[in-house]
This record gives sequence, C-alpha cells and structure tokens, in this order.
Amino acid sequence: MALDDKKTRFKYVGTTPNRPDGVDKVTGKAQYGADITAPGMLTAAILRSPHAHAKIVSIDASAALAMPGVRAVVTGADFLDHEDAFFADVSETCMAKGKALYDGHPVAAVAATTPAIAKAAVRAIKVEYAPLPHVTDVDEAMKPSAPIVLEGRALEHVPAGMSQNVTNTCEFGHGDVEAGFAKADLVLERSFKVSATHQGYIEPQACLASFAADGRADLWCCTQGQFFVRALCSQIVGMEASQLRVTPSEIGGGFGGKTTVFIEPVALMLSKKSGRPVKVVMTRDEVFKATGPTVHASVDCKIGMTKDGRITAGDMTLRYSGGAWPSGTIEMGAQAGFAAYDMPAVRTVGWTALTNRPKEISYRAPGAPQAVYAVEALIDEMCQKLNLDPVETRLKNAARAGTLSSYGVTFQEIGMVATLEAAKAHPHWSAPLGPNQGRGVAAGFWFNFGGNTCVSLNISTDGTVSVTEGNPDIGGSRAAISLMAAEELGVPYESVRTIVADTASLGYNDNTDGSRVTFAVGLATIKAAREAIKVMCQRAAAFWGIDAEAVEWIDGAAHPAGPNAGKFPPMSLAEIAAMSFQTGGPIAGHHEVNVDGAGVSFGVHICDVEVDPETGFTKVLRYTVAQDAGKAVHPQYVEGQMQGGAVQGIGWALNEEYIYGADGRLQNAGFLDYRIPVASDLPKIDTVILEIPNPGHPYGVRGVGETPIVPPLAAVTNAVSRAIGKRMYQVPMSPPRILTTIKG
Amino acid sequence: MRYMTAETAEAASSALAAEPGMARVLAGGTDLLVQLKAGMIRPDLVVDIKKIPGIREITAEAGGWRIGAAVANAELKEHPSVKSAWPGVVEGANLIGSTQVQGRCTMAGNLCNASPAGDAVPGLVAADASVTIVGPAGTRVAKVIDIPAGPGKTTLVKGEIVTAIHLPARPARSSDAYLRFIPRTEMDIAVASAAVSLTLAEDGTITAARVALGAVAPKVVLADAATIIGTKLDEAALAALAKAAEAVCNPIDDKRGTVAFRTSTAGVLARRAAIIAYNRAKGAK
Amino acid sequence: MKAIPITATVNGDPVEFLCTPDEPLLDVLRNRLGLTGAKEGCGTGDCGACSVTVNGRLVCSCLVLGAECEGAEIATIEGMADGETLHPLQRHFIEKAALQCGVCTPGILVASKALLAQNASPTDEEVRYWLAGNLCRCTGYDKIIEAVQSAAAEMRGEV
Amino acid sequence: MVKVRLWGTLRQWTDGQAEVDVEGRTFKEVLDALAAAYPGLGPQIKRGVSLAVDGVIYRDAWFQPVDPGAEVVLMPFMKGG
Repeated sequence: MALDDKKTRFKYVGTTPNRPDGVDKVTGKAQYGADITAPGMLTAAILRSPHAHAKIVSIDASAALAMPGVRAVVTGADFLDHEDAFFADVSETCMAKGKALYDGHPVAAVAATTPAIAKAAVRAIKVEYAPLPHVTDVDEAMKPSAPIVLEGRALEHVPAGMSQNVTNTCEFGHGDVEAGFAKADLVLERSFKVSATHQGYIEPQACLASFAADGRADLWCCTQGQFFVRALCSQIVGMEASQLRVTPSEIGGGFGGKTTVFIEPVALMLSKKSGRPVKVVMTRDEVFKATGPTVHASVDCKIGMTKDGRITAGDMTLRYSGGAWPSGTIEMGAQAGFAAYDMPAVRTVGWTALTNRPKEISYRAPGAPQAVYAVEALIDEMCQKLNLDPVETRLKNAARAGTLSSYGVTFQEIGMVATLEAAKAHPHWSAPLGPNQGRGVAAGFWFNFGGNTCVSLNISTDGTVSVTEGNPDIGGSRAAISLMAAEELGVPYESVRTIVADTASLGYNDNTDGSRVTFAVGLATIKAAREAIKVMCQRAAAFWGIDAEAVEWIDGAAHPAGPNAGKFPPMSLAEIAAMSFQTGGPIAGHHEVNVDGAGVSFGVHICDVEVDPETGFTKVLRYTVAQDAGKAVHPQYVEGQMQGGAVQGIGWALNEEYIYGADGRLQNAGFLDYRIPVASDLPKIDTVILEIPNPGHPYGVRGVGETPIVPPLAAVTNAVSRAIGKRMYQVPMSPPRILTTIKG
Repeated sequence: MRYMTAETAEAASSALAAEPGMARVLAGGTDLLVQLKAGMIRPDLVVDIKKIPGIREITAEAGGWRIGAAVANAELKEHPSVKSAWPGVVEGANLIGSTQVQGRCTMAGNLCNASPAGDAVPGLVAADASVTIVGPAGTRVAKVIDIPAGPGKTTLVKGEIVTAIHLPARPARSSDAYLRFIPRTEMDIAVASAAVSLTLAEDGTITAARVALGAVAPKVVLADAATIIGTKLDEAALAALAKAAEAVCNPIDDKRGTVAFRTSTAGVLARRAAIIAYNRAKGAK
Repeated sequence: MKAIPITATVNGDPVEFLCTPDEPLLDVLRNRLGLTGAKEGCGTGDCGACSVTVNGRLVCSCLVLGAECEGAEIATIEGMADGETLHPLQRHFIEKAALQCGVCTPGILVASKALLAQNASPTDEEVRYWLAGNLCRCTGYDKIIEAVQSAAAEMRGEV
Repeated sequence: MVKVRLWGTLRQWTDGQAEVDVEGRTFKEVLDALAAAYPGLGPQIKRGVSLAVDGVIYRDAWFQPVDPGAEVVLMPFMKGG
C-alpha cells in the first residue's frame, strides 16, 4: 500500500483483544507516578498560601533549614524571571513570585529525608502576607470595581464598564442576527451559570527528579505529555532540553489535567539544590486546590425559532474565567456553542476575566460543555414552549455537509444527522416514563485534533514487532496502536508490543490530548509499518533477484507480483526478518509528522431522571450515548470513552463544583465534598457507536474521547427540567437548587 | 505521637488522663486518621482500646443490647438479632462511609466525634440509648443525647472513654427508622437526617415516640413527638410532625446545604421515617 | 517519634516492619514493604484505591495504623493471583475492559473479591452499592459491574 | 488570490470585512500575506492561528497547499484536553 492509501476491510482492527498493560494493572505491578523511588531519595512538601490574594512580604525559612534532615528549601526567589509570558505564567503556577494569587498557591517547598520532617519543616517556614481584596466569580471580576488579580494583563482596550481583569475577547459568527430574530415566532433569552469542575483523576500528581552535578537531569512523572513536560521544565529550570530526560510513568487518569506541570520544576529545583533525588507527591487537597480545574462560566444565550422549529438566529455571550492567569479556552467555547446546527445567523461573543482561583487546565473538550449546555438547554425550553419534539427539532436544524458552521468553516461529510437518527431509533427514546420522571436529550460537538507525532517500528529477527510511541496511554491506546500495526503488517496482535518512550528515545510528541492519540499515533504507526513493509519487500525482491517494484505485501508476506507472480513462494514477515542481518541489516520503519485532518465529531445523549419533589434529589434512571466515532479500532475502549465521558458530564450536571467561601478559600478540596459520581449513583450507560469514517485517516479513525462530556450538562438539565415542570439555569443542579426552583 | 494499646478500660482512662498534651482514643480510627492526615490535630498520645476485653462484643442485657464501643458497624449489621429490634439504629450506623469504612467505624466513635451530622447518633437518641463511661472518677452511665456538646465537642471530661452503648428493651409493637438526605446515593455526610422510634397500642395508636434530627443544629435535637403520640399517623399527624421537626431546626448554610433546604428536608425526612417506623412496628417487613 | 516493631503476615508471608506511631498501613505497605499495588487517591477513606483486607475484613489501608497490625493477616492486590494464574476477577477485568487508567483497579479488585466471598450472587445494584466507596473516574463503572458479574458467574461454575 | 474568512474579533483590523483576498499558495504564504496587508492581524497570527482549508483544520502546516478556489477560514490556534 502506498503511504496514504485508505483501507476499509480489516482483520484485527475492530476486534477486542486484551490490553498489553492489563496484567500489570490487575496485579498491582503497574508503576504510577508515586510508585517510583530512587536510592537516597528525599521527599518534598510544599507550603501553600492560605490567602486567596496576598502580597508575600517576606519568607523566613531559616528555622526549617536548621532542622535535622532538611536538605533544601526553594521559594519564588529561586525561580528564574521569564520574558515570555507563557513560561512566566507556568512557572508562577508552580511557585508564587511576590504575590499569592489563590488559596493553595505554592509559596515555598522543602526537601527532607522523610515525609514527616518535610511536613514539619514546611510548618516552620515563616511567611508574612499582606492580604489583598480578592474576587473569585467571573461576573464580579469583570465589574470595574473588582480587585485586580494581575496587573498589566488586561486587554489593550478594555471596554467601558469592565475591569482590568478582562484579558481576552473574541467574536465568531455570520449573518444578520437581528434580522434572524425578526423572522422568529419565538425569541427566548436566558442566562446560565456553570461551575468550575475538576478532572478528578484518582492518581494525584507525582514525580521524582534527579539532577546530576554535571547538569544532566532525569525526571519520572505521571503526565499526559513527557515532551511538553521537558519543554516546560527545561525553560523554567534553565537547562537545555536534551539534558533533561523525562520518562512517563503509567498515568492514573488525566482528562486534560495532566497536560502541564505543577510539581516537576519544584522537584528539579530541590534536587539541584540538594544533590539528591527528590520525590513530590501531591495530596488530594493539594490536587483540588492547586491543579487546574475548568473555567467557570456565565452565559447569556438568545435563540429565535419559528413555530415549526426552524432556528432563525442565535446570539450568545460567554464569560469564562480560568483563574489567576489569562486563558484562551473562551475561543473554543465560542466556536463550539452553536456548531451542531445550521444557523442562518449566529454570533458568539466571548470574554475572559481573571479571578483568584488556580489556573484553568484542559478538561475533556475544554470550553465546549459550558457553551453547548446553554444552547442545548435553551433549545429544549423552546421545544417545550412550542410543543415540538426535541429530536425532530434538532434534526430540522442539524448541521450537515455544506452547512456553514458557527465558526466559519463549511462542513464536509459529518455525523450530526446520523447521530440524531440513531438516538431517535433507540428504544430508550420511546420508552414510557413514570411520575416525577423526565427525559432529556442533548447534542454535543467537538473538534478533535492531530498534532506532532513520532513512531518507530522495529522488526525483530524472530518476526515480532516493537512499536515505540511517545504518548502516555490513558485509555488503552497501546492496544489500539498494536492493533493497527498488526493490521498493516499482517501479523497477529500478540506479536506486536507497543511501548511509550521517554523523551530521549523519539522526536517530539504533542500531549495525549485533543482526542488525538488513536487517530494521530495510529496514523503514524500505519505509515511507519508501510515504511517497514517497503524495506521488507526490497529484501524479498533482492533475495528473489527481481525488481522491488514487482513485490507486493499481502497478509503478512511478500509476494512476487506482476510478471513474476507465482514464480516464488511468498516470503513471510518472519522469514524476511530472520534473514535481515544477511540482507542489509535490521528492519524498521518510522514516521514523524504533524497530523491534521482529525475530523469533528458529534454526540447525542438521552437521559432519564426521577426527581424527588420534596427534596430535589435526582436519580439518573437510564442513559444512552450515541456518537460518530469513526472506525472503532477497539470497540470496547471506544465504549469506555463514551461511558466515562458521559458519567463525568453527569457528575458536572448534578453535583460537582468548586465552592469558594466569602474568604476566597476553596471549601471542598476533597472527594468527600467534591462529589464525583459513585457506582451506586448510576444506571447502565448504553452506547451506540456510529462508524462514520474520517477521510483524514487511512483507516477512517476519528477521536472519541472528548465529545462525550459535551452533551450531558444539557441532557441532564433537560431531563430534570421536564421532570419538575420548571427550567433549571445553573449546573450543577444540586438538590437545594432544584428544590428552590420547584418551590420557585 | 505515642501509640499504646490498653488492656483494660481503666488503663486507657488513666493513660488518657495522665497525658499532659493532646490525647485521643483509637477505636475504628475512621475519623482520627482523617484528622491526622489533614494535620487538623497532632496528638501526643493515641490509645487503642480494641484490646480491652468485651469491647468488641455485642451482648444481650435486660431485654436490650450492650454494644461494645469498638464493635465495627459491619459487625453490628451482621449480628443476627440487633437489627430486628433496632433496624433504624443499625441502618443509621451502616450509612457511615463506604463498605471499607464500615469494616472499621463504630457507633461510639461516631458519637464521640460529635459531628452534628453523624449518621449513628439520631437513631441512638431516638432509641433513648445510654452509654457506659469509664473515667478517672470511676464508671458512670449517661444518655447518648447528653454526650455531644456541639460540633466536635463532647461532655466527656479528660480521661473519660465510652466503653459501651446500651439499647433498651423493646416493648411489643415497637420499631424505629432512620433516613438521611445526601446528594449522592452513598459516601456523603448527611445534609439533614431524622430518626423516629415509636411504640404502638394494639389498635395501631402511637403510645410512645421519639424523633431525633441530625445535621440541623449544633448537635442532634429532639422534635416534639407529641405531634404523633395518640394518633395513627394520619396525614394531619404527619404534617404536624414535619412542622415540629422544622421548628427545632437551627442549621447553618454551608457547602452541603442551605438553612432553608436543611429545614424543609428535616421535616420531609421526619415524616417519611415515621411512616417506615410505624409500618415496621405494625409488623410490616 | 519512636518506631514500633510489628510482626504480621501479608498475603500469607510473614513480615516484620518498623513503623512510626502515626503511620498508616498504606504507607507501611508502599514505603516499607515495597507493595505499591495499593494506591493513595485521597488518604481520607473517600476513594477506596488503597483497599486491602485485614483479618478478612475489607478496609481502607489509609485509615488503619501500621501499629494496629500486630499479628494481623493482611491481604493486598499482590496476593490475588496464584503465581501466573490470575484470579477470575482479574481476568474478567481485563477481558471486559473494566479498567482504563487502572489506578483504581487494585482497590476495586480487592473490594470485589471481598464481596463475592460473602455474596456469591450479588445483584448489579448490590455490586454498585458495595463498590460505592471505590471511585473510578475513567469507566463510568459500567464495565466494572459487568466484569464482577461475569467473574462471579464463572466462580459459581456457571460458565 | 485566496479568499480568507476571518472570525469576528479580527474584522476590526480589516475595516470590518469578514472576508479578505490575499495572494498565497500555501498556509504560510497566506498568513504572511494577511499580516502584510493587515498589520493589525500580525499579533494574533504570531500568538497562533489555525487555518481551515476546505473544512480540514490545519494548525502549523506551513506548506499545506491552498488552492485559489478553496474555502479558507482563519481560526484561533485550537487545543484539546
């Protein structure tokens, strides 16, 4: 096959073999971030600001340094000043410089011989703070009277009536929105609030850093991207990238939250100062307080609709805050909000403002759930008011090939209509409901991404295959990549072993994010395999003494083709591999590329709930996810992404939120009061995978991981609103909020 | 911090009394270890009471039950008889934490932790249960309701430990029930809770009742049970009970619930728990 | 803090360790005995990732002191397989895709085994409530319930 | 000439035009031409942009061919989680 050829019939892709990391993960052998140790290792503890916003007047670590067993202390003064705002911001999220910007902001760190000494030493550090007024709500932060979180980061021209906390604005859309509203029979405008949520990975951030006296360093950490960690740490610490080797551990969940650094530069600095390996493991409350949650949002949404359900125009203003530093997530939300629909006229305006909260980090489809929630909830309310079927109404307005999207691109073939049809045809949609029950439906959209990717594929002399790739495996990607290598080479899945490399072993790979790994690493793997096949065909041709062009690869073997067809028996991969030393040397293929063409995806979710009218308690009774997933390489793992993403969205819709007190401190920094769904909260999550091929991938693969978190906020909202007979305009819909609405 | 295992209640009491610094009792440890982890407390001495003879046993006494202070709630649940006499007490105890926590946590620990939201306490208060306390001044018996003094505070003096909880004898046609409100189905702290214990006459008239509410005041409070005594728990009685429950609520606004929500939910739960207890007392399963 | 010497068994093997009086069993297992299968997801009994059994009782090892374990029989995920032969639960978890990142998996397996030891035929709802203290953020729990049930069926000899 | 569609925020730099014509045969040539013709767009292009060509979003692909008849849409630099 030529490098770019497409394949539509599969032998291994689409099957569900066991994952290669399975045995280690069920026996406790798999090594995660906190499981790694080194001889002579020190343990670090971090001192964090108890203030939402305070000037750091002085730090006196002398008592800590005097304690036996304490080997190093670092503070903001030890960290370089960076001209580049991007690196300066990341550095400051790791260690405050001059000002503490949120409750939990690191102020100093200690490395000591035992965890107990490190903790005691942290308590012995004296910090003098001068508390400043704080602001933790985006709407408050935008008011001209708000305390300024960071000086000098405002927009060049902040509009009148807004504060210097406003750092970003954007506008998207097309058509004449006012004219569109004029054509509508019903125009509704509603305001929505979306709380910040945390990715909630079960494994807290952990790392081990070891700096050598000659300036080389090694870093082991749980991350979604070892190469990005290297890029950030080498800049922050001030060293050459090649002198820092970063090895990713197994990763205990990330969902976007492990796409940056928090503790790694601190561990490196402490190791450099102490000359010893230093381990940093975050506690759960540190994870909640000081790693990135999502933005929180305030949204005004206005839609015009005709009596028969045609949307005439949409207009939305989004206000996001990603904490104490500028964030670009608003652009993703503003583009995604109306993307599922064919909008004759649409406008989305976005604003970002700084608040005294930790810096927002990606969480599954960053920015999209907040915007899509408002659109999908408002469409549902309009369907109720106009007595329209919510699926038929969405079908009537669904984006399809040729639709000019809300973000300016004309869609090619897309799966919105197919996904809605699948939901409509599902028995769930027509099942009866009991008293106090409601059914909600909502659609969702996500872009999906490709990105920088390197794969090296080596053929062993025994005919087995090693694939080296650079993206931490967060949901079974090693299995999917092995499947694609097996498919292309024509060898059994069991003959392929895929490993995730450290930063010294491959070129740069973008993070495991943007639903990119199975798509982009798969694409690079297929092309690396095709390179190897080319070499193997050349070897066979040389052995047979024929032209390499006259050899083709079929089902795991080189076959003489064309005029030579049938002249020689086919030669299997194992046979070619066995003679590789004699025919020119080891055989390998590799591919390095910045992949584009990921292909957007759509999901439609149906949710049934029952609401206790006296308490507002909501039980999810039934849930169905339909999604265009492209070719499902390992269908079980595709289902797993759809189920896991949906449940995260259900948690967001019902219970999960960052709660700040009047003092600006986080009130619920633990799994007890940051309430992620538990097993007994949930019904079975049914899935419908629609395999609409992505033209941008040789096998038609499309990203699947992020889209499933987009529809649930509205799907659950619509179900609850229909169950109680009143509309909800805020997530999470905690029982007190629901009960207040019921009693309204 | 020092750790010691006490062989007798008296030894535990003297060690706790003699400690000049902070001392803590360790039974199930499901609150103590959380507080240690969070750095909320740094005790100088922890006394493990689980080796004290009889402290992990459930024994019948005077028609009722003596439940040793270190009996894990999972053990309580597995006991063949306590649950049939006091289903509400047992179900309250078994709502604390997870299966894993159930394997360790104790009713006495829940009581002495003195959280207004402890799930084991309203059932015990509704049951009019008492506790045996061993202390420097000897052994005394007190009512459960008198143990909590406010959030995180008890009326126990330095050196006193609870060694057993006593559930009284049950007249015929008696039962109880406990309900709590949490936003999820498991793993949360009660936002409001209610326990109802009652006894019926042969004709189904309520002759005695106690209604205890959790998480709606600095400590567990009793609602006026006269609202249902003498009734057959008709709609009017239930409405009066809900009102009486709301009337004694003095909750706080916090991350878990608002004053209004807690108050109205306490009324709802009292009403629902009364119905369950009533049906149980009538012999319904 | 003066360390305390403890003698116990872990997965049937005799062990001796020193621990500080405030040291949770989880830290003993991970840092002193090299058994890192139990994970610390919270340290407060809210996530279940550190689940082990002590004298047959399912507990969070973060909520047990090492010092309490004198003479105790402790079982961890490392003792679940019999040599190279996986326990049916372990096998079904792999086959049913009941794990993604896998960090909650050791705790969920230990908890599931404890469930099936006392209830060989749980309903789905019983499995969900038993495992309510084991947080999983990846799977949405569906495939976990499925894997526990198919392993239970095999253990009952139904497959 | 290539017709490039701009998102709303950028129209302040193009006298309100939602679409502008520039010379360019590749991703990079189009961006260079945009920055040259409309200097106000320069900072945003430097911060990072994506270019959608006939519906496919490209992020850093300087040499991606851009045909004169293609639909070309400038987008912010896109990222996922």
